[in-house]
This record gives sequence, C-alpha cells and structure tokens, in this order.
Amino acid sequence: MSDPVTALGGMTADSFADIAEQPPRGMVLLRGDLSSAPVQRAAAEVAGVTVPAPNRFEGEMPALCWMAPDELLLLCDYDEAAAKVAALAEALQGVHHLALDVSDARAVFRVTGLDAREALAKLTPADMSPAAVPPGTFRRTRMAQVPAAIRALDDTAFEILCFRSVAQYMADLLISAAIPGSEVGYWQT
Amino acid sequence: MKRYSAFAIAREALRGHIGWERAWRSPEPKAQYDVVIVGAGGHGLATAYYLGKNFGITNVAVLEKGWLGGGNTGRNTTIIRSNYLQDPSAAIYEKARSLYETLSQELNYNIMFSPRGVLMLAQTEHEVRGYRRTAHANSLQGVKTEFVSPDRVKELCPIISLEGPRYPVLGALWQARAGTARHDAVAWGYARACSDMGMDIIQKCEVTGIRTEGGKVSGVTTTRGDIGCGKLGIVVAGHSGVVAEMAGFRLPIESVALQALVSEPIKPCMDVVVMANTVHGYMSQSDKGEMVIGGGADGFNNYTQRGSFHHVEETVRALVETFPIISRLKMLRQWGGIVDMTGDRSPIISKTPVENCFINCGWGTGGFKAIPGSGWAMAELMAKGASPLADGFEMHRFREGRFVDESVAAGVAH
Amino acid sequence: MTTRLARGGRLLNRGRALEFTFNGKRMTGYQGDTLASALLGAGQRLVGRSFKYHRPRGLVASGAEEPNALVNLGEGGTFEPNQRATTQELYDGLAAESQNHWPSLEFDVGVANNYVSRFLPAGFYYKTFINPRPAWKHLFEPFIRQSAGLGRAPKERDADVYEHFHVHVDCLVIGGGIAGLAAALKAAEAGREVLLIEQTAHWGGRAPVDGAVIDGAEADAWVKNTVETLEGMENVRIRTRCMGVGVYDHGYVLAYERLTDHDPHPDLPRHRLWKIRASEVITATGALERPLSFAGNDVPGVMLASAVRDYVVNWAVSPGDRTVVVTNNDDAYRTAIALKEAGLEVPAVIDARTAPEGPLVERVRALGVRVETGRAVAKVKGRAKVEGVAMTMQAGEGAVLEVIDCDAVAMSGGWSPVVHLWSHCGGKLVWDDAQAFFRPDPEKAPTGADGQPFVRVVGAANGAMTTADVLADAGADAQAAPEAAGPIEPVWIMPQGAGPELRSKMWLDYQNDVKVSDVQLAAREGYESVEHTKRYTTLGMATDQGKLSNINGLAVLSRSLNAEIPQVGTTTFRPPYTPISFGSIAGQARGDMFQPLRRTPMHAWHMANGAHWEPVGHWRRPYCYLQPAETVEEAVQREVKNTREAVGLLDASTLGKIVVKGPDAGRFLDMLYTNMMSTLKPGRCRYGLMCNENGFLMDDGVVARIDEDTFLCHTTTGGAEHVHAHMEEWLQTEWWDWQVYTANVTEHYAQIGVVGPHAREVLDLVGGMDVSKEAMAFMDWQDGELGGLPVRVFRISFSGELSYEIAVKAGYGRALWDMLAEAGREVGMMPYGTEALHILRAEKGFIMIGDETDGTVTPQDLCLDWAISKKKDDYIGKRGQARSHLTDPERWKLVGLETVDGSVLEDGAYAVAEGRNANGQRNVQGRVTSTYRSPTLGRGIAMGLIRRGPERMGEVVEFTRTDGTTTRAKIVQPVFFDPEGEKQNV
Amino acid sequence: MLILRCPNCGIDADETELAPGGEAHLRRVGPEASDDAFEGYLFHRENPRGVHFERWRHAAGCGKWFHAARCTQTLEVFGTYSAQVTDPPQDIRDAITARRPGWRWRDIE
Repeated sequence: MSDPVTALGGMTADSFADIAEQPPRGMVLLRGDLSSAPVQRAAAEVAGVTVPAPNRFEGEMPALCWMAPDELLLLCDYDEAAAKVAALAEALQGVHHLALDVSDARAVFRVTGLDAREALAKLTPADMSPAAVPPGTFRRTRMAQVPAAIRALDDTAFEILCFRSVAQYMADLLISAAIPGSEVGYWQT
Repeated sequence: MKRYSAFAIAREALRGHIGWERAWRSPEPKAQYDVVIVGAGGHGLATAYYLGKNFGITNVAVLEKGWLGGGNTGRNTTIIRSNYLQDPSAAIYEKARSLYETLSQELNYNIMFSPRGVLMLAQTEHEVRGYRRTAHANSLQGVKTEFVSPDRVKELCPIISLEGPRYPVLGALWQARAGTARHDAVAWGYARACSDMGMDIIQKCEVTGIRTEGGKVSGVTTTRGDIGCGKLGIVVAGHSGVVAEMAGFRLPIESVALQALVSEPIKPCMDVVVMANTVHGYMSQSDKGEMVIGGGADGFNNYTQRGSFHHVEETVRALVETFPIISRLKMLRQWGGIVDMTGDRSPIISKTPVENCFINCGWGTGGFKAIPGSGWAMAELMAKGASPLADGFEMHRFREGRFVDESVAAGVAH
Repeated sequence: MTTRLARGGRLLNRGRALEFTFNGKRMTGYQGDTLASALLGAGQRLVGRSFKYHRPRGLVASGAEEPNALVNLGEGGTFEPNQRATTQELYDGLAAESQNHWPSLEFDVGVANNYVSRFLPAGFYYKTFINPRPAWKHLFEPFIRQSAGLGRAPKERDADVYEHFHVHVDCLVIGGGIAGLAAALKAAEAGREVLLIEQTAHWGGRAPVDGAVIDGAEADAWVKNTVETLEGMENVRIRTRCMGVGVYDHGYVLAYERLTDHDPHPDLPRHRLWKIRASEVITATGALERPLSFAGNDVPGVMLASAVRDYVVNWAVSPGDRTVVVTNNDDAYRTAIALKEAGLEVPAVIDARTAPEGPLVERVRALGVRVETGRAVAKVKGRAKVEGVAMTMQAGEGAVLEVIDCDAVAMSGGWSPVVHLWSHCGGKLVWDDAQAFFRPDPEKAPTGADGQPFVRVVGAANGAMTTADVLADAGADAQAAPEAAGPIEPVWIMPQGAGPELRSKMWLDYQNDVKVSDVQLAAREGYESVEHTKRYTTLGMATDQGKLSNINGLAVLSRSLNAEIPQVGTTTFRPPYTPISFGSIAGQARGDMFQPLRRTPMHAWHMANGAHWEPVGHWRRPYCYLQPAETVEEAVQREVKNTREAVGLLDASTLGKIVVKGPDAGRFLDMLYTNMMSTLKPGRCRYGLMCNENGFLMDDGVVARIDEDTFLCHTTTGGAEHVHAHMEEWLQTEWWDWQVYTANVTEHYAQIGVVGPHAREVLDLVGGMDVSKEAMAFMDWQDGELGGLPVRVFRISFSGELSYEIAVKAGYGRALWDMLAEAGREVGMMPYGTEALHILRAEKGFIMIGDETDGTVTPQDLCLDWAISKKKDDYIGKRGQARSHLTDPERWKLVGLETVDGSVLEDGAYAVAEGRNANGQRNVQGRVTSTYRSPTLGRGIAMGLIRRGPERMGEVVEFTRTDGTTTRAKIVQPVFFDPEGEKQNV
Repeated sequence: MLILRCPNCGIDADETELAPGGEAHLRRVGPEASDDAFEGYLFHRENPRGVHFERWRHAAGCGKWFHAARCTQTLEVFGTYSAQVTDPPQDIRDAITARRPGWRWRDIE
C-alpha cells in the first residue's frame, strides 16, 4: 500500500519564522462528556497522557488537545489512528460517545523562530502575547479567513492546524506574514 | 415659491444673494391635521408630497425627531435601479426610477439624477443563471435590462479586472437607465415642495405616543405637544419597531447597522455603478470624485449608528480585488445607519391592526432608490385604502408564507 | 522670497541633502524635511488649486490639518493621488505634482470659476442645471465631474504589499506629545501593558517648538529622557509613524503605521493596519489652531501662526521675510518671537483684543515689534502671493486705516482640542466659553463592553492649554513654569461688522471653497441644522474633514441663527482621523490570498489534465476537461456521451460528509429530513431532503446507515458546513437532551465517482472487492479494499448509470484516482466535470439544489412527495409547508419541458400567460429552472416550474427569449432518459 | 466590534470569531401551532432599543452556541450564559437590573 501524502507534500519556507508542513499525523476525534469519569479514563488510557484543561493540550506526541467541552483531539502516529479509535470504542462500550479517525482532514504547519508569535498575530485576532498564549495553549481561532487551531509547543515554536483543503492558503498566509524585514519587534525578548 | 433657475441665480448674484427665501418654512405644530406623517426622511416627505399632488390632501404635518433627511436618506450610497426579480419589487422600484428621471423638473430642485447605468457582475455560473433569469423577468415587467458580455463590461467600466483573478467576470446584468442621485437634495426638494403646498414640516419634534379611540388612530403625543390627526403614516425606518410598539402592534422587523464609506476625491475614472455580489462590494464615483462604497450589514440588533469594522474590511478587500487601481486611494470617511430588515428583506407598505394607521418600513439596505415610488404607493394606500404598487408588501404576508424574496436570484438588495 | 535659514532646524539633518522634483522641477531638501517644508525651503509657495474656484493656494498648516498642499506622488505602480505634503516625509528621488489645474499650476483656466464665483454660491447646483433635462446628463454633469476630483486616478495595480497586526493592551496612548509621553509613563509605572503611538516621526509634539521649559530644562531634553525611560521598560512599546485611525466599540482601535512611505522599499509592507483591543484608551492628540476669517485669508502666504513657527523652528524655513501676525490670543505672540529670534522681520502684530497684556505680549513689545490692539485685517493685498494687509478696527466694518506691506501673514483664531477619537465611539463634548472651544465632557465618555468609560483624554486634547496644565492633566511628576496667558477673545469674523463684499472673500473651508457668506446663505435658506449647512455648503467635507473649518463655520452659523454655539452643536466625527489607504484595509487579502481557495486531493491532477475551473463556494471544481482544439461546449457534450456510453470519472470529494451518532440519531434525522431515516437498514443508503422551518428545500443528499447508532449524511458541496452547523444548532439549542454527536468528516475523505456502463469493469480491474450486482445492490454500501487501499464504496447514482462512489482517506485520494484512471483507459474512461454532471442528472429528471430550488421552493413543488414521510407527525419545515400560500393549488410545480422545435430554452426564461397585472406587468405562469442541450437525446431538454404543471401534461406553453420572441415548449414528465432505470440497475 | 466571553470555553472571542444567531429563548412550535403562533415564532422578533437577549455561536472556536444579554443602544454586555436554558438565569437578570433598573424584555423583568 502506497504511503499517504499530505496536502502540500511537506512544504517548507524560510522567512523570519521557519514554516514547515508536518508529515502525516494521526488524529482521532473524540466526542463525549468530558466531565464523566469513563470518558476521562478512556481518553487518558488510550492517549497515554492526561486529559487537558480547557484551551490546553497535554503531551507533544502523543497528545490530547481540548477542542470543546465535549470534544478532544488525540494526536498520534498516522498508523496508530485506527487502533486508537478501536481502543476507544472498546473502552467506551455502552457509553454515549463518538470516536473517529480524522487524520486526513487537516494539515499541520510548524512555525518556529524568535518572532513566530508576531507572524501569527498578523493573522489571528486572538491575543498572541506570551502571557495569553503560554506553552501548552491550544487556541482555536480564525486565521485570516479560515478557522484554525494554534498549538503553542514553546515560546518560539507553534503548530497550526487547519483543514486540508485550505493548506495552500494557510501556507501562503504564513509566508507573507513572515516576510524578512517585516518583523514588528513587539514581543521580542 | 420663487422658482430656481440660472436667471434667479444671476439676479441674486447681482444683489449679494439677499433675496433667497427659505427652502421650507419652520412652523409651530397645529392642533389637528388630516394626515400626520411620522418621519421626515425621503419616504415620509415623498408620501406627504404625493398625498398633496395626487389626492389634493394638503392639511398634512410631517414630524421629524431630528433634522429632515437626517436618517438613512442622508447616509446611503445613492444607487437607483429597478432590475429586481419579483414582480412587486420591480413594479415599485421601476415606478420610483421613472419618477426620479423627471424629479428635478417636477420639484424645481436639482436632485442630480444621473442615469449612468448599473452593472451587476456575474462571477459564478450560478450568478449567470440568476441574472439571466432576472433579465427575462424584467423584460416582462417593463424594466429595460440586458445580460452583457465581459467585453462589454470592460468597455463600460475599464478599471474592472475581468480576470478576477479569483472570480472571473462572466458577464453582467446591465440597466442603462439606472444610476445615482444627490441623496440630500431628494429630501430637500420634496420638503421644499411640501412646504410650498402648505404642509407643515416640524423638525426636532419626537413622537412619544400614539393616541387611539375605539381602535382608530386619533393623534400623536410629541415633545412639542399633542397633535390630532385623521390618518397616521409611520415612516421611520430603523425605529419602526419602537413606534409600532407605541401603536400597540409588532412588526417582523429587526434593526441593524449598515455601513458605507467614501474615498478621497479623484478625477473621473468610473462612469457607471458596479455591484459585485459574489465578493460583496459595490462602488460608484460621485460627481465630487469620491468613490462611494457600500459595506455590509451587522448580523445583530444594533441602534448605534456605528457598524463593525470587519464589514468595511470585507468590502474594501472585495473592491481592491475587483478594481485594483483603488488600492492606493485612501478612505476619507466611514459611517453607519440603522436599517430595518424584514424576514424576506423586502419592504412593508401596509395597513396595520390600528384603523387609519399605516406603515411604510422594512426597506433594509435598499430604500433610497425607492423613495418616489414608495411615497406614491403609501400616499395612494393612505388616501384610497389600497394601492397596486403596495400589493404584496402587506405586513402579514409572512404568516401565509408569501414572500417577496429577492435573494433567490443572485441579486442582493442594495 | 522664502528661503532656508542659515541656522536652526531642530528636525533637519543638514548633512544629508535630498533631491526631489515638483512638477518636474528639480529641488533639494534635507533629511528630516517634510515635502511641505522642502517645497517652502525651495521657494515654492504656490502648491495647489482649490476645488471649486481653482484659486491659487499655498501652505496654511504644517501637519495633518493642511487643506491645500495635496499632491500626486510617485508613478506607475506606486502612484498615489492626494498625498498631503505636510505629512509626507521627504526622501531621495521623491517625485510630486500639484493637482486640480489645467494646463498648469501657475496658469489654470479653471480659475475662471473664481471670477464668476458670485454666480456659484453655496448650493447653486441645486438651483440650476435643471432644464433642459438631457443637458444635466450630457453637458452639466460631465463638466462638474471633470472640474471636481482633485488628484489623478491611478492607472496601474498597486506594486506594494500591506499587512495587519493584532494586539491586546491594558493601555493604549495615542499621541506622542508631552501629554502622551507623561500619560504613558504614568500608566507604565503602574505596571500596565502600555502601547504608545505617535503619527509623526518625532516625539514631543508642539512643546519643544513653543519653547516650553520642563523641570528647568528645554522640553527637548525632557522628551528625550522620557522616551529613553519608556524604551527601557519591559511593559511598554512605543511606535512613531503610527496614527490612531478610529476608536470603535468594545475597546477596538485601529492604528495606521506607515512603514515605508518615508523610505520606499519594494519588498516590505508599505502600511501596517493595527487592530488593537485596549482596556483603556488615552488620547493625547493635542489641539489644532484655527484660522481667522478675514477677507483674502486664503492668499498664498497667509498661514497659521503655529505653522509659521513650526517651519522656522523645526525646518529653518522662513515663510516670509516680513510677516504680519494677526491674532485674538496670546499664543500667536510666540510666532512673533520665533520670527524675530530667527532674524526675520515682524512689521506688526495685529491683535483684535483691545487691551492684551501678559509676559508674551510684553516680550514682543520689548523686541520692538509694533503691537496694534483692537485692530483687525480688513483684507489681504495680493492675489497669488501676499503683498500686504489693510488694517482696520475690529469693532468696525472695514474702513482701512493703513496698509502694511508684508509677504506673509501669520494668523491665530485660537485653538481647538482634537476630539475626534474621543467622539468616534460616542464621547460627548462641552463648550468651554472661557477658552472658546469644544472639549471632551468627562461626564459623557464612550463606554465599553462593561458599560464603563474606556477613553480618557489628556493634555491639549482635553483643553489644557499651557505646558504646566498639560503635564498636570497627564499626571506627570514633571513641573513646568506656569505661563501667565491673557484671555482669548473669540473672533469669528474680522472685522466684526464686515459687509457682504468682505464676507464673500473670507474662507472657512479652503479646499472646498466655502466662505462665510455661503454659511450665512445656507442659514438664511433654512438649512439650519449644522448637518444641513455642512451638506448644503460642503463645509468640512473635504479631505481635511474640516479640521480647520468646522468650529469657525459652526460659529458663523450660530451667529446667523442668533443661537449659542453649543445649541447648534457639531457635526459627527467619523473615522478615520486622517485618510488611510484601501490597501492597508485589504491587508494581505489580495490575489491568491483574496479568499481561501479550497482544493481537493486531486486538484493538481485536474490542473494537469485541462481542467476548465468553476468556483463553487470557496472550492474550485473542474467545469469540464478541455482536450486540444476543443471548445468548452464540445468538451461537455463529449464527457456526457462518454459517460453514458463508456465510463466517466468524477471528483466528488467536495460533497459534504457528516457522521451522526447516538441512541437518538435516528430520531434526530427524522426531524431533520422530510423522509424517514430511522427505518433505514445498516448497509443501505437513502436519498433525503432537508428543509428549513419555512418549509423550503435547503439541501439534499444520500444518507447511509453505518450501524444501529451511526449514520453518514452526504450533503451538497455548498451544504457541508451549513448543514453541519444546522445540525449542531438544533442539537445545542433545542434538543440538548437528545443523545447525538455529529462530526463533519468531509475533508478526511476523497470521494471518487466511477460512472457508466463499464464502471464495474474498472473496479474489477483495480481489484480487491466484489462489486457485482449480487454482492452489492443498488443503494448498498460496503467497506472493503481497492488496489490495496481501504475504501468505502457506495452504489448510488446521480446519473442513471451504473455508478459507484468510492470514499478513501484524503491522503490516498490521488493514489486511488491514478489507479482508477489507469485501469479505466482500457474501457475508454474519461474524467467529467460539473457541467456534464448537471446534464446527466437533468436527463434523468433529478433536481439540483440551487437550480430547481431558490430558497422559496418546497419538496411538494418539486413533486418529491414520495420523499416526504406521511407517518411522521413532525419534521423541520412541516408546519411552514402547511401555510396557505404553500398549499395553494395554483403553485408552480416541477415538470419537464420539450421545445417543439428541439432548440434549447434560455436559462431563466419565463412562461408567459395572458394579460397584464394592475401594474402593467405581463402575467407569467412559470419559469425554466434547468436547461441544456442533451447529447444523449440530441435536442434541448429542460425542467421548469409551471402553474399546476403536472396537471397539464402535453400542453404547449411559450417561453421568453432575449430577442423578444418566444419559444414554444411542451409540458412533459421530467424524466427524459431511461425512465425505468434499467441502466443503473444492471 | 464586539468581544463576547464564550461561557463554554471561557475565551473572550472577537466578533469575527463569532456567528450571530438572532433572538434568544424562542420556543419552537410544531405542526399543531396556530397561524399566529407560527408567525410569532418565525418572524416576530424582539427588536428593542435597549436590553436584548440573543444567541451566538463561537464559530471560529469551540463551535458551541451560547446566549448573551446585551444593550442594543450602548452595546454594553450584561453577561453571557449557556444556550441550554429556556430563560435567562437569575444572576444575569440581576446584573441587568443593576445597570438598567426597571428593564423589561418580552414578559421577563
């Protein structure tokens, strides 16, 4: 069986922030009552990390990202997604939930650099200050004209999740937001 | 009334312009009128004017809480067109357009109707089909429109980028006899003519209550005292809901902010009005040279005359893409108005549950172009109890599911 | 004439000379110059022509309020009209042209208007050009447009790029004068996150120019220290060349940073539009000086006293050698002092006040300057330049006492706080009688989301007019020597008794040519509201938005109405403070980034194989695939025939796919769809219709039941997000106790249609799954493997052909597509686009959302009653469909249409009926909803909605044609091809 | 440009991250409803100049619906709360009363 391809085949660009599309990523959507013990237990066991607080994520990889009060996004190796879905189904037998492999629905970009924050702040109305978006933040928002999620790995490295069909648009945006010489110099430390 | 003319100007010029009389009187309200119109915007003044002109009813007062023409009449982008899809819309907007053609002469006040033509761009196959449908409908409605080719579009408006590049222009619905007019002048011209017929235009007079006797309207209470009337016309656009509540009935209306903006003036570069509905923007160039641009409406109830900036951004984005040369022009001024939206985005010209009380509202984003037709229909409705031009615009059409929905074709109501 | 002074110029870098051109003439300035100071320095007094009368105009001001000095700047892709010379920093190679004249600035035929100006009073165009009617369109209007309009229209696409930037701050301080600096420092010391912005390239504002002394040192020193302190603080950010554009609701503020206007750069963003959310906004925007209204106050060489001071002190330029100062307040005396200190002559200070006194006045007298009190300027001598002023009594009517020779006039009518930003979001003003200006009313501040005031004003913008007051108002710890200033005496026209002749030469609005006499005329004619007067005279509607003229005009109006200024009130302040580029507003959203363009996993293949694109929402789908030397029409017809006769390949990835799961999923879908979904068996598919509450058809698609608890709902391409949101809305806001979860998995899958007689062979060739009639019946679905890839195959058909829709994970979509295309070769497979898809479905009489429906069409109208469950007592839209108009037997219903002559009906054609309605419109009885040339049947086919259509089979009706004739068409069943459905059931 | 705090995720959402949803606390009427009731439900929207209750969806965010109590004249926000209630909760009503004594919306005070 041939290998899966990402939307942009792993594009990279060097601007004042480095931009790189990530290889195929396992993603499992889990909807359920996050306040219920069985769902928390199942999510934590299957993911191997604890359940994150609102607007946060736990673990770099595998990881659990908080999407909504009744929704988590599990990040794992691409090939493990199906097994994770099965494991969740197993663990949540008789519990109302929805677990799906959505690995191919999204594109993931990594944006790194001292001023990476500023490149993102050119695109999202969300408060991107270090205080508002510390490492561990998972912020769902709008970037230019599409919905996206920003995952703050550390102060200079972020992951952007967006739908696969707009991957090229997102790449163009990120590149234009990081034109060398267009640093704002706002959060430079 | 002293007539306006080049000769009058010459005469006055030679004596320091001391002889000009007031354009309209500012009288004290009388105790009783045959008809009271609430709202001295274009629609209210036009209603009063045609009550006098067409039906000889001149014992009329027009009450205005602020200054006449100070609402949406003086805040819109002055587009006048009648290329609507549905019969009732086409009828009243075409009536309005044809009245506009001779309004300057009729009022002896130059409202600067400029039949420069309106292009509605078709930028998707769906829009092409929609506008072709409208063209067919118009041909049966007595509205002269045609679907034109991209080349013709470029000819009519050289600053358009046909390639898009995103949404190539596939053609356009062209109404050659549509255009623009000087919005303030429309209100002022009607006001002057009404005043000349002996009607009282009473500014800074806010209606605070509506008096009824046995289900019949008997008058209004205002900040300048009680005023009795035989018939009452409510023509207050964004504040219709508030005034209707005084009369004790509800309207299928929501008030939202609509925005517009102008650029700094530049030498003429655009001789037509262009509407690009796929990307949500429309633009024309005023006689002063400003690019006049209409923005979108807020999606939430709003009585501030300010809108949200992202609508301005979306519109400007669309127009910079459609007319690349405007990118280096500058926005001079942005403003907002309160528009009254109905469930089908078409107006209400209707009797109400209160006898002898009539309402004209719900023009949403498209009222200016309708002013003469709207006044004509409202006057006929108030004088005779029925008007063919008002048929279809009853306030109770929604309960029957009888919509006048213009959004069904690609068109949007601006 | 005017010259660059040998010494001074606090903003100049004399070490760096810059070359520029004005109207092609080469000139030289220095780094630190604005275009205005450089022009003045180069002796260029005449800078433009006014809007209406084309009068010669020179610089009046030195900043954003300048009404006259607007130029065409640059060329080609960087050309920009109406650039303000006073806010444009000089750069090497700058090329500027003056505007609004023909043939030249020095000789402009438009000036003819000036000599007939008495025939062009305010609003003259409302009173004339009325007859003959055609003349307005063909003669008058073109003339008026041509003579209006200021700058040239750009010709080329903008060569520059722009960007946005979002920040959230505790405290935004707008204005980098001493008030702003002090306020920023105060807020910063309190530990708040502060952003301080200044519209010019320099900190300090007026104080250093006006010789303020702070903490015993020159203001410049204090400014320098304070800026350094702020720069050193972690919680402070400061930006120059960044203007506060507007203050909006909920603490939203726009700022306009001009990144490269002072130093053009091809690759970097030219402007950056800041979108700021501030908990508190402090505006320290200073004040603007007002002109005085005396006859000839627009002659080049007449300037604001403060501007004269700026040019001398900041740029070492003397506006004139002999400058008469005219004033009604003390401040202008500073100009006299500055001029004397620069070694220039001040023939006289003409003060309208009868007995001015105080240190400034004394100092001027001490410098030996003649001070005339109770005096006024009757008129300015000279046309294209000042030659002298005729002096008179302020109290009189203009009898000339003496003519004083001079080549410049410095005027001051007092100051007006800049209250724009305070007012944008609802801040109210009070009239300060003592100082004769409007200032912010602290009781009526703009309020934010919490209902509390969020804008504060400090310094001159708040009416604090001395350095000491400014610093105190801004809460500064610094001290300034108190400056005893005599009271201002409001002077709205000069002399106060001036007659019509003089009043018709007193300019209020320089750019729009509005004069005192115009405002008085407007008042006389009943345009009494300040808004009426503004619109009737165009006062304050020019590109300076009345920064100089509003208060003077307002005062003249209130006098004409015998009303108090506060009663008359001001016009509304609207953003932007000064004009900002459309490019900056559009930001990055241009070209490829104008809107998101959605691509399927097979996008690149379509590109490489001749796709002729059609935008569908944000998606781009192949309309057809062009082969060499083929027209679009030919391609479409070929694709249809080939699909019917061999097999076609369709990228159906854009179709929406929504998973609905839970114990209540069936019940939920029964409410959402008009038909019964809960009875669907796992493994089977069912076509469903979705309506809104009005009962109108909203979307349609095939629903597959995955297992007892789980359904997969397909939607139209445009419907995916919309339908998913629709589902979530009902689940979250109406039936939140139902146990249902949904997920939009549209983009997780690529979906490929293999359609046509040879479809099964193609799948067999790829191999891996038994898709035989026995193994997979029509409307079955199965999971399996094709070519080694896990797939889900639906045996459904939108074409009437044997057809399989194959869903595969998007990451493998291209791989599967390539395999199918390869395998399909042997059996003549070709890809087909959306138009062929439409024709294929039309031949079968299948409806298309958006064609047969338009938001006012019900399933009943489309004779889809078979898909409306009679068993259900409720579904979304059921009640709406019961309303009288929707059950009217006269409604237009779906039928097929066959032209009698075989031709193709026109898109959107209407079926005409007898007679006309009360409004004279031709009666109609239906319309075409879809119309195509059917390659399968070799003639035109169409669907349409016709009054009582299904009851009128065989009847011939007439449809409109663009050429005014009609086409006759017969009403038939909408299924034109294979009515028994034999082809899809093989 | 509004900012509303989404009660579902706690984010202070920019207006451009939100989708407006019109009047709050509508009660759906079904097939049995009278013409009046149905017209009222679908078209007779509250349109007050003052206190208003409305629905929003945190569209570019957690995707959840919520309610907001807002003044249509000043845009002051009195509070946001769960979409899964049929009437405004007491704390919201109290917050409004504190700012707008004597307010009234439909039959709610």
